This record gives sequence, structure tokens and C-alpha cells, in this order.
Amino acid sequence: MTAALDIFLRLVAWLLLAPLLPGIINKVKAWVAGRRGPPVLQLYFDLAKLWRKGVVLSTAVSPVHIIGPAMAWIAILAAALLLPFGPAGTSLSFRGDALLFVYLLAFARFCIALAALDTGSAFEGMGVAREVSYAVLSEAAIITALLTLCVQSGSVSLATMLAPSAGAGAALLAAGLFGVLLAENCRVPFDDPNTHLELTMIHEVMVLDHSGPPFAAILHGASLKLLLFAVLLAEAVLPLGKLTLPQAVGALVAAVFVVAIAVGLVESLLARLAFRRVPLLLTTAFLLCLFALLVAWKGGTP
Amino acid sequence: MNLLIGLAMGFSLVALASSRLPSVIRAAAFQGMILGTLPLVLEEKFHWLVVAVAIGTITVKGFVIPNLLRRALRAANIDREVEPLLGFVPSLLLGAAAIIGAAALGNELPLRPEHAKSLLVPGSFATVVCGFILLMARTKAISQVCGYLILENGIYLFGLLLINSTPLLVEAGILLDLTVAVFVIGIIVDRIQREFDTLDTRKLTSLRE
Amino acid sequence: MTPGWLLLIAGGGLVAGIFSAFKSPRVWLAATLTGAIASFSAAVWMLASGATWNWQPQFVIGGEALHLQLDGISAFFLILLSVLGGAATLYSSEYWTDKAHPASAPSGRAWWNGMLLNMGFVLLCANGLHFLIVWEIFTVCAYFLVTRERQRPAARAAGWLYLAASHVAMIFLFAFFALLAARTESWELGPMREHAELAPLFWLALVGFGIKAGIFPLHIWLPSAHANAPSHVSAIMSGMAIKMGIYGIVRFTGWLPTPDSAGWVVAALGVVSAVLGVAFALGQHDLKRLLAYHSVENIGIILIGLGFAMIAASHGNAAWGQLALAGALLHVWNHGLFKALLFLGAGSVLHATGTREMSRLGGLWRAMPWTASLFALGATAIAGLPPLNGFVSEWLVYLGLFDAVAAHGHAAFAAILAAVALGLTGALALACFVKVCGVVFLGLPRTEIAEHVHECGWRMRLPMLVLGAACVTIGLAPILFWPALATASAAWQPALTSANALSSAPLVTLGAFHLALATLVILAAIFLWQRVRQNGVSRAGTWDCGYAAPTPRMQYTAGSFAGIITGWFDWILRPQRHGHLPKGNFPAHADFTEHTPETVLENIVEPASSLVLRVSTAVRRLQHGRVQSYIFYLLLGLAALAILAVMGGAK
Amino acid sequence: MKEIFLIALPLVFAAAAFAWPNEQTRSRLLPVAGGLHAALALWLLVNPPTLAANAWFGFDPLARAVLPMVSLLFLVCSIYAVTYLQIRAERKNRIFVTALLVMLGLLSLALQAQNLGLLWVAAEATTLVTVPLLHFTGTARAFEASWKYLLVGGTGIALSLLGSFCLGYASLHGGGNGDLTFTALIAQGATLTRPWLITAWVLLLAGYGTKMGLAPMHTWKPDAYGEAPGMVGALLAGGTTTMAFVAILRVKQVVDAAGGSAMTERTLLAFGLFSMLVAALFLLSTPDYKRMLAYSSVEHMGILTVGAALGGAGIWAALFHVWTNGLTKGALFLSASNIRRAAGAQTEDKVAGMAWRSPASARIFVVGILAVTACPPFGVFFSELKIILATFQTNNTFAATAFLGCLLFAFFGMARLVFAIVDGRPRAAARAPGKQLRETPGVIVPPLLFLALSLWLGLATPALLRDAWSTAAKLLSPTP
Repeated sequence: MTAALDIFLRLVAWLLLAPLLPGIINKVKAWVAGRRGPPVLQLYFDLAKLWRKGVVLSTAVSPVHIIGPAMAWIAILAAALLLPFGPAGTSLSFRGDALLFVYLLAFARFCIALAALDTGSAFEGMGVAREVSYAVLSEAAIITALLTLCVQSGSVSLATMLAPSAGAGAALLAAGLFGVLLAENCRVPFDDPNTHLELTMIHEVMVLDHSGPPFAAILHGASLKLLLFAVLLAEAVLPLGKLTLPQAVGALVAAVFVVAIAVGLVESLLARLAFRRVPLLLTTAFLLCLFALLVAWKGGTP
Repeated sequence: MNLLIGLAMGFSLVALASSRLPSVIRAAAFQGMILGTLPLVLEEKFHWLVVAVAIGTITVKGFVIPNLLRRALRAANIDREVEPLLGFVPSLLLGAAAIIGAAALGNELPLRPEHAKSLLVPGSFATVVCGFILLMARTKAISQVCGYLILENGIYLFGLLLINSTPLLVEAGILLDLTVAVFVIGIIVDRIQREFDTLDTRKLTSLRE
Repeated sequence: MTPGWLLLIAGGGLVAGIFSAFKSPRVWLAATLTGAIASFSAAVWMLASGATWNWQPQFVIGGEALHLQLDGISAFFLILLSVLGGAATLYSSEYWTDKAHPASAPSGRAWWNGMLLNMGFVLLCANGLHFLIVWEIFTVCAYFLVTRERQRPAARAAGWLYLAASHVAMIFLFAFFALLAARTESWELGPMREHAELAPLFWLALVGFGIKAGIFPLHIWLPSAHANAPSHVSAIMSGMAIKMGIYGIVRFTGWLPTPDSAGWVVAALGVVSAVLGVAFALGQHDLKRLLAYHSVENIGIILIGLGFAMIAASHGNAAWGQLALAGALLHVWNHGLFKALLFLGAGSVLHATGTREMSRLGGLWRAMPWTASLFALGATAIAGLPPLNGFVSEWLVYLGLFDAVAAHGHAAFAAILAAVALGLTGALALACFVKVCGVVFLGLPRTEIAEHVHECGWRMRLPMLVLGAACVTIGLAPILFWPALATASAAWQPALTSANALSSAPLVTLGAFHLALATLVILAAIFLWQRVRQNGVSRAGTWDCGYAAPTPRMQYTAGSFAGIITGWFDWILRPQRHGHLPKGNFPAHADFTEHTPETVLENIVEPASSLVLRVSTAVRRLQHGRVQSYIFYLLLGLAALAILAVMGGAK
Repeated sequence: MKEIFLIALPLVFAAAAFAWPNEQTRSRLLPVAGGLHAALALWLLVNPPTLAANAWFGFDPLARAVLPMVSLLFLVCSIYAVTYLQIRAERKNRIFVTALLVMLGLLSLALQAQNLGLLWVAAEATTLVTVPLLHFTGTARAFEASWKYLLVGGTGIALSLLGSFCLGYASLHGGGNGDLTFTALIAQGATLTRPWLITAWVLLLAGYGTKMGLAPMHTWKPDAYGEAPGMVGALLAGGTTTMAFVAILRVKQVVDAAGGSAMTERTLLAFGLFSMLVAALFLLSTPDYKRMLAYSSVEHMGILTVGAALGGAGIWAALFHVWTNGLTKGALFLSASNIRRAAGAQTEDKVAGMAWRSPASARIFVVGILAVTACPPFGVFFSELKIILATFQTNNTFAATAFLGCLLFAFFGMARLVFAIVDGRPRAAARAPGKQLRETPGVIVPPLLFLALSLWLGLATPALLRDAWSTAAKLLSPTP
């Protein structure tokens, strides 16, 4: 019973907090650009609106167009449930859940990609091609990151892997994971969430033909994913397991804020990369994780 | 006796050297006759079967086969040039070399005292090699047949070493076989001449990879 | 009703099938299915009881007494054989009918049963001689099945390549079994790990069975054979035939001692096959050829698991070895199931459209919803995504690798590489199957052949449903299949198996999670669907970025989709690109074609064989018809003999 | 003295055939003679007679181990011959039938001969009697073939005569009385003079090797097999070569007894492997399916020789292989001649799609090719496996590797050619209508019989034959 309650509370927390992050990022960008910018809660309003709106479906689409986003949304949520929370740990943790975490995100990607291809538009095709291709590299990076944590803690379960700090290689790991975060969530320099020139986009162009509730699911899922990665990054670096609950909460929130601000700064200071260069950057992220792994190996614990 | 053998070797050289088919045939024939007489010379005590064998040899090798070949030759009514693949002088030299080599080989191999003196072994080897040279270095089917004949003669020469050990029945069988062999060859030569209208074996190369 | 009787029924059914194949397809179908069911139940019985069925009648074949044995490993593979055999049999009864193929269907049925029968015998034979016999017979049957459409040159070429490769394998197995028999002075097979001198034989077995299994550099026969065979044959070939190679490797690494380096080599081959297999698959435009390359990939995954199990076995039976082995074995089943499902799906696409060219298809989901959704299921499974079976087996392998890393042992660095490669493979496979599903089933029909299509009938649908159900079951309740895995791995190497392995692989929790995930996913889908209904739907054309006259042919093609990734693998794929890019302000004609050849075949094997052929033609000139030189050869031979005889011989 | 009938009976029938007035019915004599001969041979196989001391010929273990095969081969071929001669009614068959029967008689004589001289006589006679069989078809190519056969084969056989004399002289010089009976020679053993022994071995191996068709003395084979009628090819490949092989085995026995076993084994192994290699290279790209059979025969002679070189188990396997190869080849030659008649040509570029033009023969041909390339469960698989096993047991790894490699390439060549001929659409050149062959039982059953025999030999080798082979092997290499 308590377990169920616990799960429920966490779910609610994730669902409610997720849309906050993009708002913060946008605020940071506006602040750097000296604008006032949209309110922090903008995304909540958008979601609420979309949820109520009717849907325009392409004549080409199959049910996948609607089912896909739903599935992806659930998958991301399930992945979120696997992430522990400092000393509070996680409500369901078992050996190998780290890998389940990675593959749930992959499953989400699969669903979104199919839903996008469903429209038969060349733009969506382009976007999906880019998405799945870059995912290859970022997935390798994540696996390496997980290996690093595994070497650290000698465990294959997120709860115990994320409890201690990444130790010596923490900085490297943080850099690598940050790169992955940017790529996976289609932020600058990999993608530009603001542009509307189809040819240059990844995520935006994938959802070009979505509207209404499915689009809401996609957007919320995306924000959830962003939060997910932010938390993952924070917990990988910080030794939350060793702190008391209040400290941990404080540290985590602070860290997530830092990440959000960092993203915002990057977006306002950097320009989007040419697509040719993207793999290069991702490979760099992968290598960073690899070095982190080697460092961790040298500092080999158990 | 060695004289006779020497003569036989000489004839094989003649066969190598001669540029016209009839003379090649003649050389082979004479050689055959000489060999035919050899058993009589070798055999110390008179034995009627030996005589029979000898006479058989002489008739067959001296008359039957040569006539057969001449018939084929006449039927073929082609120019009687030998047309060697390998010139006469080289063939001759080869033949000489063969004789020397054969002699050397004959010395290498241990011989029974009674044969130590005789030219049988070197002679036979030399003749065999000459036969091979004819087989390989001539284009006309008939000259090849003669080569085969001379080859057989060489072997027959060697057989004389065993003349009083191998049962004469075997000897006879062997002789018979050789005869029939050359006979059959003669027939085939004849048929080939009809089919291809030539005895030049360079034309007989339709079967190839 | 003992396993023996069941197996007898199975064999009887298949033999009866052979005899009824020409006269009455119905009897054939019934007999074959009976056989499949009987052998299935026998295998299940053995796995459940964990015992070993032995049958040694005093019945001599080829001078050796018959010895059949059904132990954990055999039973494990026999189950897969029965399931796939039964499914594909039923499928073929509609897919390859006498009406459509009067010439090839009846004899095809006979060859089919012959192949199934002999595969079964391969699994049962415990005598080297008989193993070799049935192995070769099954190979030959497969050849005649691959070349069902003899009038198509492509099919003939594929069959020839397959036959040649199989014969190379055969030669290696000749050597392997003959050496084994010579060393042990008996054809009997069985555990003989104590004979350390037998270890080098492993390499022969690896090549011999590896060719059949389609390990990367040895896979050259596989793509064309699978692509050109009738689809039910492709299904059994990819699902089962190549697993026979795996069976051979598993079987003889279990029975014979192996060199220390064996495990490392197998794992390395696994990594190479996995990554390059999927890379090649991405470059394909032919649906079945693409699936064939995925077989190479999945064989690679199996080998990674097996390789690490072997490493563990040779380093004090570390616990992670069993996880890797369990993952590998389970992946044998999983790949068999979803690959057969995919090939059958591809078959019904081929049946409906008559083409395997993906760029000419599209939007098939409207006409063939069953095929489309089942194919999508299979795609999800083969991409190793939760909550389906593909993920479970890959997850077990991952656990093995991660534990190996955590253990900081010899294998740790290798395990790191393998794990990363496995991750890459998973992502690449995902990309590839997004492409396949999107291009073939979603969007709009690219050509008119894709417009007028029909859904397949129930006899083609039911097998796919069964296979799909199996995939889902293994995904949602993996724990049910753990006993089978435990029995099989115990049969492989008792020392490696520990009772508490299950605790280190919480399949129960995983299953529960998968179940919850599946339910939630479905609920969410329904919920969202309802919501969309309520909010109201209006139809419009796909957003075309303002372009006035979009046509279906403007959809993204398979080639352009895979372009980015194939670009990364250009060094090995060597794609051949031809075409004219549009030039000037008013570009007129522009075209582009891309073709990914079989690199190993075209750049290594074919040059080598043409070299041999040149030698052969050169030698053949010696037979030029001049009798003089023939006699000269004779003399040469004589001389050679003399030299041979004199040297050393004479005093 | 029943074994004499094995020789006499065919000769009597030959005389009868020669005298037989009727062209149509003459061929009927063949199966009758073949049947009686086979029956007698099998009877002798079951209860072998005791060998009379210093007899010139006798049904000794070696003869017992191979002669029944030749007899069976002839029987089935003779059944085929009846139909064949009906098809080729336009040609006079008096000489042909007579020669066939004489050939059988001489083969049985040669296989039983206990005296080197007699053996040679029989061998030479067989060579000669084959000639009319070769040019039965009467084409120019046939005559050319028989010319080459005569010249090359004759030369070879002449060499073996010289060799026999040398052996005789070796015994004479060694203090023996130059008696060429095998028992006597073996009894003389090491006293045979070494140099003469070596010379004799070299010449005999070269001579009978030519007859057997070992490379590089094999050059007559493709021509002869390519032009001869099917069953003649089968008899040459299964009978004459077997005779030559037996001759080599007998001589080897003598030389081994004289302590030359090292030499014999070295030479045999080298020549066997070389023949396999040459055959494999020729097979890889030969376009003519009847010549292909010739090269395959060269390859299998090489296999036999390798087996003989390995002694003991090897010889046993070689004798086994004599049976399996001979009978399987029979199926190939007969079906090949059917295809030849149906297609009217025998090269790849003119023949295709035989699966549709003569389905039964084409199928038999394919199965036969698979069988002869050691595809189980046919006999050749088992015998070759036994030979490989022997190479490994004698730790002769190099030989085993070379052996397997040659098998592989031979398979490539043969399978390529056969499937090119059988499958696929007939090309324009191939569509030229050859005489359509009606696949009557008369031309289909005999090859099927051969396949059945091969299958039976492999799967259920009768204990009787195993016993016959092992006695022969023991006789030939007393030290296992």
C-alpha cells in the first residue's frame, strides 16, 4: 500500500515538475537577450490548451499517429520511475534497471519516430532519420556512462549506482552527460527548438503534423525527458546518497537549476552546429564518458 | 652376339636419322628380324619352342607389320617426308646421348656374371629411349608406330635376359600381344587415314580442353 | 507415452509427410503438423523433467550403432525447431500452393519435410558419423528449397553460393569429426573435457559451424540465400538453420575442451558480426535481404553471450558467465521467433505486392493491417525494446557483461567493449526497423503495385499470430522460461551453473514491470484515442511546406533514411552510388541510385576464386590434344617417380 | 577350380556372340553372360575356394575383394547395353558385343592372375580389346580418341612389361629362378636385388599408373571417356582401372616384402595427391560433362592410391572405395550418356535445362554427382571418410589437408557444371533439338540400380564384404 502511494507521489511529482524546466531555460535565454520573455509556467498553459483543442489529422496517417505519442509518454514516465531520489532511493529498484532505463527511452524514441513517419512527409522522414542516427551515438555514450557508474559502485542498479559521486571522473562524466542531454532533448547546438525552418530541425520537424492532445503528450514527454536527464546528470555527479534528505533535496534542486541555466546559456551563446559536425560533438561526449570510465577504473573501488 | 645387339642399336639410330617414312619402316623391320634371331644365339641347347618363337618374331616383326604399315602408307598416298617436330641432327644427338646414358645406367645396375659382358641391358635401354624419341619427336602417325615398334623391340631385348627363366607360354603370350597391338594400331592408322584423310597427327587435336 | 514414443510419432509424421507430399497436400499438412506437435511435446517433457533421453538400439548404420540422445541442449533447440517448423509449414500451405507453383510445390514439400527431419536428427545424434550424415543431408535439402524457383538466375546463383559455402563448412566438419574419431578411436560423442589434447579441434568446429551460422566474415552465402528462397524457407533458414551452426558450437564447446583463447575469439567475432551485420542491413533496399543481414547481427549477439560464458568457464566459472550464457540461449529462441515472424510478414508482403524492393512499397497498413501490426511487433522485438522478448535476452547478456566489468577481472575490458558494441547494435537495429516499418507499411503507396494489395489468409496469418504471441509471452513472463535455460546451461557445463543465478537476474520483477508497462501503454493509447475523439478530428493533407503538388514518390526513401549512418560505415559497406545531381537554376533531369554490395564476397572471395580459375584454365592448356607431348608427360611422370623412389629409398 | 569359369564363361559367350547371326537379338547374350558371371562371382565371394599352390591364377583374397564388383558393374551395364544397342540399331554390333564379353573375361583373368607375366598379358589384351569399344560410334573424334588411347596406353603398358622383366631379373640376380609368380617373388623377399627392385617398381607403377589414369599419365582418359558410349566408360572407369589398381597392389606387396615399403608408400602418396590436385584443377573449369567424369575418375584413382599408400586401414578403405566409386560412377556414366543423347551435345554452352528435357536422367545425374562428391548417405561418403580417418590415424596431417582441399575444389567444379547443365533455361544454342530421348525403363533403371547399390553399400555394408576387404588388407599389409 505504502509502496503504491510512494509510486503515485513520485509520479505526480515528475508530472508536475517536468514542464517547469523549459520555462526556466526560456527565462534564462530571455534574460541573456535582455528581453522579458514568456512566463516560466508558459508550457503549462500551452499543454492545457492543446489538451482541449481539436485534432487535425493528415489523410495519410494510421492509428500509430495517435497511439505512438501515448506509448512514448508512458515509456518516459516509466523510465522516470526507475530514477532514484537521493537517500529516499527509489520505489522500485532491481538489478539491471539501469539498462531498462536506457531501453525505455529507446522505446519512446521508436514510438515517436513511427508516429512521425506515419504522415509520409519527407520532412518528418528527414527528422526521424536524424533523430535515430544521432541516438546511436548518444546511446553508446549513455551505456558508457552507466559502465562508469557500474565500475564505481560495482552494481547494476540505478539506486546504488547513483548514490555515490562519480568520484575522480565526475567532471568528465558531467560534461559527457551534458552533451548527451543536449542531443537527446534536441537543444542547441544539436537542434534549435525555436526555429521553424523544417529543413534544419530534428525534433520540431518530427512533430510537424501533430496537434491537439497527442501533441500535448509529446511536448510533456519531451519536458519529462529533459528533467530526467537533468536529474540523472545531477545524481551521477553529486554523492546524494551520503546526504540527509533535506540536504539532498536542496542539492538536487540546485543542481537541476544549474543544468537548466547552463542549457539556457548555451542556447543563447552558441549557434546551432552544421549537421555534418553533430556526430563529431556527440562522439566527443562519448569519449568524455569513456575517459571518465578509465579514470573510474584507475580509482577502482571494490 | 653383342655385334647383333650393336647392329640393332644402330638401326634405331638409322630410324632416328632417316627422313623418309619407308626407310624408317625398313629400319624398324630389320631391327625386328635381328632381335628375332637373338634367341637362337642365346639358347645354348636347342629347343623347338625357342625356334618357333624366333621364327614367329622374325616373320611378324620383319614382314607382317612392315607390310601393314606400307599398305597404310600407300593408301594414304601422302608425301613420304617424316616432318619431324625435332630435327634429325638433334634427334641423332639425343639418341647418342641415350645410348651413352643407357650404358651408364646398365653399369649402375648390378648384373649377373654371365650378362656382365653382354650389351643386352644397355642395348635394350638405348633402344627403348630411341623409341620414345621417335614417339615424341615425329608428327606422322606411321613414324610414331615405328617408334612404338622400336620401343617394343627394346623391351623384347631385355626380355631375352629372362628367356630361360620365364615360361615360354608367357613369352608367347607377350609376343602375341605385341603383335596384335601393332596390328590394331595399324588398323587404327588406316581408319584415321580414311576419316581425316591424313596421317599427320598435328591434325588430330580436336579432342582438347 | 514417453519421449521416445513422441519422437517416434514426430519422425513418423514427417516421413509420412514426405510420402504424401506429392499426392495430397492436406495429408502432408496434417502429418507434418502432428510431427511438429509431437516433437514439441517431447522436447518440453525433457526440459521439464531435466532428464536425458537415451536410445541405443543395436541398429547399425554405416558401420556405427545408432545412438540418439535428447538432453537439455538438444531439447532446447528442438523446441524452437518444432515451433518454427510447425508455423512455417502451415504458412507455406497457403503461401506456396500447387496452383501458384505447380512445378515446384510438391517436391518442395518433400524437401521441406526432409530438411525438418534431418535437422531434428542433427539435434538427436550422439554419434559423429551419423551427425555428419544428417547434417549434410539437411544442408542439401536446404539447397533444393532455396532453389525452388530455378528459372530465376538470381535464385540459382544464391543456391550455388549457399551450396559452395556449405561444402566448405562440410570439409571442415569432415576434418573435425575424422580427427575426433581418430584421436578418441570411436565415433561416439559425449562429454570428454578431460582429453586436453582435443582442444585445438575447436577451431575446425568453429569454422565449420560458423559458416552455417553466418558469423561475419563467413556469412557471404547468407544474404542472397535468405532473400531468394521462398519466404517460409527463409523463415526456417534464418530462424533455425543458422541456429544449427550455433547448436554445433554450443554442443561441442560443452563436450570438448576448448583452447584458452576460444572464448575471446568467439566474443570478438560476436562483436564484429553484431555491429557490421546491422550496418550492412541499414544499407539494403531489399526487404528480405535486410532481414537476412539482421540474422548476422543477432548471431553476433548470441556469440557475445556465448563467448563470455566460455571465458567465464575457463576462468573459474565466474557467476556472470551463466547470465551471459542464459542470455545467449534465450536469444537463440527469441531471434528464431521474431525473425521467423518478420520473414513470414515479409513473405505476405511479397505475396501481395510481388516485390521485395522497399522503395516501391509504402502505406501497406491500410490493406494489410494484420501483417503490418504483426510485423511492427516483430520489429519492436528485434530492436530489443521492452516489453518484448528481444529485450529480455539482451538484458541478460548485458547483466553478464556489467557484472564482468564490476568484477574487475580479466574479462572486464573486453566486457566494456562488448557492452558498448551491444548498445550501438541496439540503437542501429532500432534505426533500421524504424526505416523498414515506416517505408513499407506507413505513409502512402509509392507505386501502384503497393495500392492494389490484399491481406493474407488465415493460414498465413495464424502462424504469424502464434509467433507474435510467443514473443509477447517471453517478454511479459520471462520467468516461465528460466527453468528451460537453467536445464540447458546445466547440460552445457554443470560447473558453470549455480542455483542462485536467478537472484542475480530478477526476471520476476522484470516481468512484472513489463506487464505493468504493457497495460499502461495500452490504457494510455486508448485514453488518448478517446480524448482525440472527444475533441473532434478534422482531416487535411500532410503539411507540405507550401509545395503545391506533392506526390507519394516524394516520401523519404529507405536509402535517404539510412544515409547518415551508412555514411559512417562507408569504409566497409563500399556503397556504389550513381546518379546526376540537379544543377543550375532550372534543374532538369536528376536521378540517384545506391547499391550496397556484399563487401566480403565481392572484394575478397570473388577475386580469390577468379585467381584459382585462372590457374585452372592455365593448367587445362596442357591438355592440348598433341599425343607427342602426352607421351612426354608420361616420361616426365616416370622421371619424377624415379627421383622420388631413389631419394631416401635406395642404399 | 570353379574360378576358371569366371574367365572361360565370358569367352565362350564371346565366341557365341561372334557367331550369332541375328543383329537384334545378339545383345541379349550380354545380360545372360553378365548374370551368370555375377552369380558365380558372388557364389565364390560367399564361399571362397582355397588357392592352389603356385597356380597361375586363382580367386585369392584380393580377387575376392574386388572381382564381384566388376562383375556386378558389368551385369548392370549389360542390361543398359541391350536398350542402347536397340537405340543404335544402325550400327553393326557383332564386334562390340564380342569385345565387351572378351573384356569381361580378360578382366576376370587379370584380377585373378597370380603371375606377373600373365597379369601383363591380360592387361595388354584388355587394352587392345577396348579399342573397338571406344570407336563404336564411328565418328572421327572416336577414332582420334582410340588412337591416343592406344598410343599412350600402349606405351604405358610397354613400360610395365619392362618393369615386369626388371622384377624378374631382380629375382634372377637375387639368386632366384626369375619365376614371376607372386608367391615365389614374395617368398624371395629381401633377397631381391635392390636397384632392380626399385627400377621395377618405378616402371610398373608408371605403367599400370597409366592404365589406371594417374596424373600425369592420365591424358588418354578424357578423350576416351568423352567419346566412348556410356557403359564402355563405366566399364573403363570401374573395371579396367580396378584391374590396374589391383596390379599395383600386388606389385606393392612384392616390393614391401622385399623391404621397400617406405619407397612404395612415399611414391604412391605423392602420385595419389598429385593426381587429385591435377584432377581438381581440371574439374574447376572444364565445360564438357563427359570429360568431367574422366577427370573425376582421375581424382578417384588418386584417392585409391592415397588409400593404398596408407597401408592397413588405408588399403581396407581403398578396397571399399573401389566398390563405391565403381558403382556410383556407373550411374553417372549411364545417365550422362542419356543426357548426351537427349541434348545432342556435351558442352556447357550447348546444353542447358536438362531438368526439363530429360528429367529422370538429369535427376539421376545430379544425385550421382552429389553421391560421387561424398554426399551422404551414399557409399563414396563412407569410403572417403574412412580414408581421411586413416590419414589422421597415421598422423599424416599434410596428406589429409591436401586431400580435403582437392575434394573441395573437385566438388566446386563438378557441381558448378552439373547445375549449369541441369537447371536454368536452355540458351538459344542449347534449344537446337537433339534427338529426343524417350526415357524408357531400359535406360533409367540401370543407373537407378547403380545408385541403389551405392546407397546400400554405404548404409549397410554387408559383413561379408567387410570381411573380404579386411582379409585382403591383411594379406597386403601383414603388419597393421
